[in-house]
Amino acid sequence: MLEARLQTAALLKKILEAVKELITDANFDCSDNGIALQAMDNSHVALVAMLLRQEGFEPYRCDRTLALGVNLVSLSKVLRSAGNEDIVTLKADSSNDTLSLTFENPDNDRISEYELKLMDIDSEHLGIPDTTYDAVVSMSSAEFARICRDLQVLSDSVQIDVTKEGIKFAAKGELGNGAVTLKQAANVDKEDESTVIELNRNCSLNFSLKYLNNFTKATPLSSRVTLSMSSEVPLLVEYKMETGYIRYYLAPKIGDDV
Amino acid sequence: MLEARLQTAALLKKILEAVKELITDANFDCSDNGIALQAMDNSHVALVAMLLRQEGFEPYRCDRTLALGVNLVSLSKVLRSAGNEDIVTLKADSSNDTLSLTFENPDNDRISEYELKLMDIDSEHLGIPDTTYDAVVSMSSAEFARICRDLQVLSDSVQIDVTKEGIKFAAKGELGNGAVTLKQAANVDKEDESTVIELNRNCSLNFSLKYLNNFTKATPLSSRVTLSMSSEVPLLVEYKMETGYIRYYLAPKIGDDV
Amino acid sequence: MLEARLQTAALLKKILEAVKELITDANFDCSDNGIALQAMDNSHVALVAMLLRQEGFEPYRCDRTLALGVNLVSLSKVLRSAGNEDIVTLKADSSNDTLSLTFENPDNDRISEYELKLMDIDSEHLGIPDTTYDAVVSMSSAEFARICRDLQVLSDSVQIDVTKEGIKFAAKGELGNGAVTLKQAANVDKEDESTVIELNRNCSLNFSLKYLNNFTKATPLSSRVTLSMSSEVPLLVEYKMETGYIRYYLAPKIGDDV
Amino acid sequence: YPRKAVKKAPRDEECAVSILHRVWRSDDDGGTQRSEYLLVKRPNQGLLAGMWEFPTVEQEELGKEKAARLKAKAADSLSDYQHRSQSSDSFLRTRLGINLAECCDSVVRQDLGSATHLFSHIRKVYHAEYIMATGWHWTDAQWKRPKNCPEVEWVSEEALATAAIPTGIGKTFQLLRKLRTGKSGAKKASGGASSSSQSASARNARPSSEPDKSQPSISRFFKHQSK
Amino acid sequence: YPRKAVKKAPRDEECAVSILHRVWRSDDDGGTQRSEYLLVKRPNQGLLAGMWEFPTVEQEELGKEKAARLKAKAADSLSDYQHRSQSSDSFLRTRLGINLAECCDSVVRQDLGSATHLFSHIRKVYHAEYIMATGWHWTDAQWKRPKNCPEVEWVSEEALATAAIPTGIGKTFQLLRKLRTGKSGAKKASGGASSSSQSASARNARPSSEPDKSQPSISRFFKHQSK
Amino acid sequence: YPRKAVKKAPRDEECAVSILHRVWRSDDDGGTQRSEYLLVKRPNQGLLAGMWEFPTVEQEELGKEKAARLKAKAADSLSDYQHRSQSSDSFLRTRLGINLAECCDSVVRQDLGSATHLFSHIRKVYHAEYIMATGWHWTDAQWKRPKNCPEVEWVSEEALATAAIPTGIGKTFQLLRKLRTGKSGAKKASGGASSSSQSASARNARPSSEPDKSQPSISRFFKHQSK
Repeated sequence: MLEARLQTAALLKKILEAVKELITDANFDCSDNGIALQAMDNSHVALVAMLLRQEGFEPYRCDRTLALGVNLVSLSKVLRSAGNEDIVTLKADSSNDTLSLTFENPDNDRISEYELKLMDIDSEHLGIPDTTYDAVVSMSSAEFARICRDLQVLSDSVQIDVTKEGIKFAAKGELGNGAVTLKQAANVDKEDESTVIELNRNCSLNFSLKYLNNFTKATPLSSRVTLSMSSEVPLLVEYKMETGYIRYYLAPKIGDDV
Repeated sequence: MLEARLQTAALLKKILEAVKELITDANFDCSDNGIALQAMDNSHVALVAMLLRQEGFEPYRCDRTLALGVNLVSLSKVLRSAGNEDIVTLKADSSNDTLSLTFENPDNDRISEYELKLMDIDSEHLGIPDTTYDAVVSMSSAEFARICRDLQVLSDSVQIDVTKEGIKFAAKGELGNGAVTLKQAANVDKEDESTVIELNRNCSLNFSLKYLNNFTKATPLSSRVTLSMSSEVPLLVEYKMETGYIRYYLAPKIGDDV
Repeated sequence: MLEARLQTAALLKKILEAVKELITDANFDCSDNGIALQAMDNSHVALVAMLLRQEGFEPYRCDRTLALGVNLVSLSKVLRSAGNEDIVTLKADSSNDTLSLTFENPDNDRISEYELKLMDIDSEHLGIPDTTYDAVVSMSSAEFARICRDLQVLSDSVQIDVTKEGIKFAAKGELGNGAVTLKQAANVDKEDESTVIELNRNCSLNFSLKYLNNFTKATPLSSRVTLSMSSEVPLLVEYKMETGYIRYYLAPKIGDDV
Repeated sequence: YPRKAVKKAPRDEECAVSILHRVWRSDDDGGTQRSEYLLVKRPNQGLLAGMWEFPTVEQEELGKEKAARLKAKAADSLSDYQHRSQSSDSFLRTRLGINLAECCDSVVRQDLGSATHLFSHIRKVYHAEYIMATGWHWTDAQWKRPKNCPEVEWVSEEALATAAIPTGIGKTFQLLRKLRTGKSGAKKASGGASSSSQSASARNARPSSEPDKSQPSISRFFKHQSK
Repeated sequence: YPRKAVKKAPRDEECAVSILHRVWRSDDDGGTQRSEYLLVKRPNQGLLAGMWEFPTVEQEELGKEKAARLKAKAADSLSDYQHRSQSSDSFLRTRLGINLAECCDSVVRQDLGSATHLFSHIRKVYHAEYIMATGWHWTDAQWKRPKNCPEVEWVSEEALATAAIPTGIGKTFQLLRKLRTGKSGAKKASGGASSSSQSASARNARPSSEPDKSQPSISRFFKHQSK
Repeated sequence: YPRKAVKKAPRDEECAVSILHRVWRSDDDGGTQRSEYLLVKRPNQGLLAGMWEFPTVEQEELGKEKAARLKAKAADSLSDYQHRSQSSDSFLRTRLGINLAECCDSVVRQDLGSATHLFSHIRKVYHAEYIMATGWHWTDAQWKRPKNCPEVEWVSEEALATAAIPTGIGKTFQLLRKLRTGKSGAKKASGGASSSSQSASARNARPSSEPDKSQPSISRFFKHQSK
């Protein structure tokens, strides 16, 4: 049996926005650690891994592990009716096939209760090995979203080059070429906007802009994003939350038509 | 002959927004009391009754009753060109087949004059009997709009239950179930948001959410809405304005598929 | 070889918005005077002439005249990725078939570089004779935009009448008629909003609202617009910028169906 | 508003409309293809007197036929579309003298869904069927019209636009247009007798003007009032 | 800008384009259905020399024919589409030797509306007609071409995509594509001689590229300038 | 997450699906037009055992045929659609005993593009072809089925909706529906053997579900894990 109470619905709403375009159905795996989700997108190209640690809830109770199969579009529709400041309580039971959501407004004179039907989802976990990446770039998540959006005008794919001077995003297409370079900067005043690079080796890799743009739906969850890269290994795009994270994995593109 | 001068165009614009999706053509019935409109929607399911009392105009002159047949979409288009702060003057004449609208800006250096063609509309008045309702609920109009919008995700119809504790809106559908409960509350600080219930008898009735959502187009006209219910009698949804009202009537749904 | 540096990308973005719906491809004619553009719209009905004088750039260098054939939709897409406050540098070379655009943010830690492919455009210049107009009306550009938008609801064309009292825009259509009159006004407090008329002779001319509405895409470039009219001569609609202008020319409509 | 004497609430009525479209190659005109629609004139009295319409089986007739058929062979499995289609057949044959099996080379029939029109006291549902008869070869002489046959006329699509056709009937032709331009999701050709409006795709395709039976009209509660 | 010597304002020109589409069952290929379009080669001199196009009746010819016809039988009731359609018939017969009444089993003709293309000094309006000839049975031998017949070729739809067809003519084929995919509101099949572009539906369907006669071009006022 | 034993990454598989649609005029039913689709029953073992599907040539078979044909006449110019179309022909003839040149009056074939379905370890691409056989005249007796012929059945479009058809195959029928309702930009009828999926229009029309070969699946990098 699961019972988990979250102080603000806004967090849950943002998480759903961050995953629902990539994934339509997924299991929320509940254990005494917290609530986790891992799923590939429908075309098996990208992987999303989300974790909300139990510390983020108050109270949190989960006496045995539960896999709650949820249609994310439906959940997102239901969450749209929660106020950002509402307190959310999630309840589920292995004997039952629904997820119960209760939203209480701060004044406590409005209670919404939803029962969402669950599904049996036969999903497979992928094992994600620990990797030491050649380059780890921490940057403004809004800046990353903007670059991915801007370059999509030119091409379906972007080449990311990391050196110790900075990170460069380049795209080539029929209109012409474009490149955005962020300098490794100690913009002391605006910590949220600075670009910080940890580098073992220079990197130059190609990625699908369509997927990267999808990942940036997580931008509202964190002002910072981390890109971790090595050649021939999937890119890790991570948005950290106070008590958890959303991680996206995407393999580099291969071949001539990059 | 009608001549009616309204201090702000905003009021007229909001009224049009409140009715033009339900009704395409209607008679504005002008008399020495003021300007009234009564019409069923195209499918004869809902009834709208609007009144603007002559006290709301300065000056107001109407020496004999006039029925001005107006295409509401056209009128709404013309009103879109009035500034919210403009002074509006309506003029019509039984000898003429146009409605004249003049918009003057507060600085008085911009005058717009429109002549809108009128139509012959052969509408029938329905007699609305005085009813003592089992339950009359006064609540925030924004809250009512939000609930109707949220529950539409789940179903086409909503069950409204009123007890002395509060009012509950419930919907059942393929995704699952949902219910929003507002407690009868003396939220003294925020009078606009409190829910006040006058109850003769508990009520439990089903209504079409599509129509209720249409009624909530009147939300900008008033911060409060009143729902008046008795079983087997049409629901009255009323938005009061300073010198008039908009009332919507909708019969409860019947039968199994509620 | 051209090298031109502009302090804010916003100006260039606004210029593109002002012309890209009328014209899809055009030559930017670069000389030591600055950068000019002249083109008819695709249906040869309207003419656009734009000038950015060299004083607007710092530095500006253009040692020989260059005609840069640009697809304006592509350029506009690329400009969308510049921040409004970014410094823009344009570079081109007669030996090369690309236009280079560099955007630097004010903090100087983000550089975007685009290479836009150029085209050969075989455009013809029209000679625009100097004309002494019967009426020259200077008015708020936002007001002009609003009037054109409002009247389009009624008709495809507008009749503009200028007398020394004021300027009147009138339209007739199936819904009815409409007219907006602006009084020649010494609204001393709000200079930007006043209407100033220089009149040699009263004017009454008909124009296509579709084109006028297109011209008002230039509204963000200037708070004022000037309409210059004589009978049987194209209307001149001019938006002045600090170091240049955008001028639109449109012939009056003729015949019965005005 | 004072309450006034009782008027009846609008009643529902259904009918079956056949848009019969003949296509053939004329001999006297260089052999180009010709295309016409059949119109029938309404009686000179009653509702919509003297107007032209597509062949229409009214509710009363539809009901009788159904009852007869049900009695004859317990055909409760007949879908509504099938039933209407057979009633239209019988109307064309007995009232107008048109035998679809003889007059042309081939026939394609298609359920067009329904259109609703509100008269002051009737909510009328027009169920429309499109009948395309290609290779029409009957001459006017071959067409034996029965005694009580109403006035009929074959008209071009252009002429339809200007004919005095009641609004409700006109809407059924809009259904055909929609189908042709592919703008609506209306279901596509479903061959002859095997078609059934019960299939999943048909359900989605039903025009949204289909009335919701669980929602009563407000005019059942409030009474019409003389002004 | 100094003013320079006068050039003429763009003049309007109209022409009638026939997209002739033959469909038949080939004997030598397992009897599968074949489908081809007729292209005609332009003369080797003049505008667009040597390019391929659909059979086109130019304005001059159109005008002559109309005048002749008007004289012959006061046919002022002939609609523009009918007129163009007959001119195209006559062009196919006398210039190319194609008699639509003989070469195939059936013909469907359809007004496709018009497309406009701007040349530097001509604003040319292409009125297009789609002529589908099914059951084409003429062999190459049966097709007697007149002496002055231009080069002609039947090509598949795929080949059309790569043929050297002038832009303006290409736009007429786009009209056909639009009609087929149902994306435009262009009017649907209106049989042969009875069709008229004056009907209400046709008026709405007219492509918006139709020039507005009351709006003069700016180039009538400002003069072209040598650079 | 600890890493576990290796599973294979999803493999790609292609197949050719033929939607064979026969249309004819029945003698025993007043001559109304009938319309049916051919379904074939899968073997009683293996993936999707016992389900019904449209006639399908699996990848293995497609590959063999192509190799044979390439060897025979260096036909490297055969486009993919042509190749699949011929394989389907051969499948219908040798496996089901259906000779399209004999069974009906005329055949129209059309490339419908492709649909993709993801099984747990296979990404399967269904290339679909629509084969409309009009004037079908074979009786059941005339249809000589070969010895190893699977169970077959002709069903109406309505029956298709309720048949136990695997999702992937069902998607190919959706392609046909889309084409008919004109909602997609899918390419239109391109006659028989001359059609080629290499034309410009065809390229745009290819459904976006076409997999991007340069983008590897994430499951090639991370290993499946037993839970």
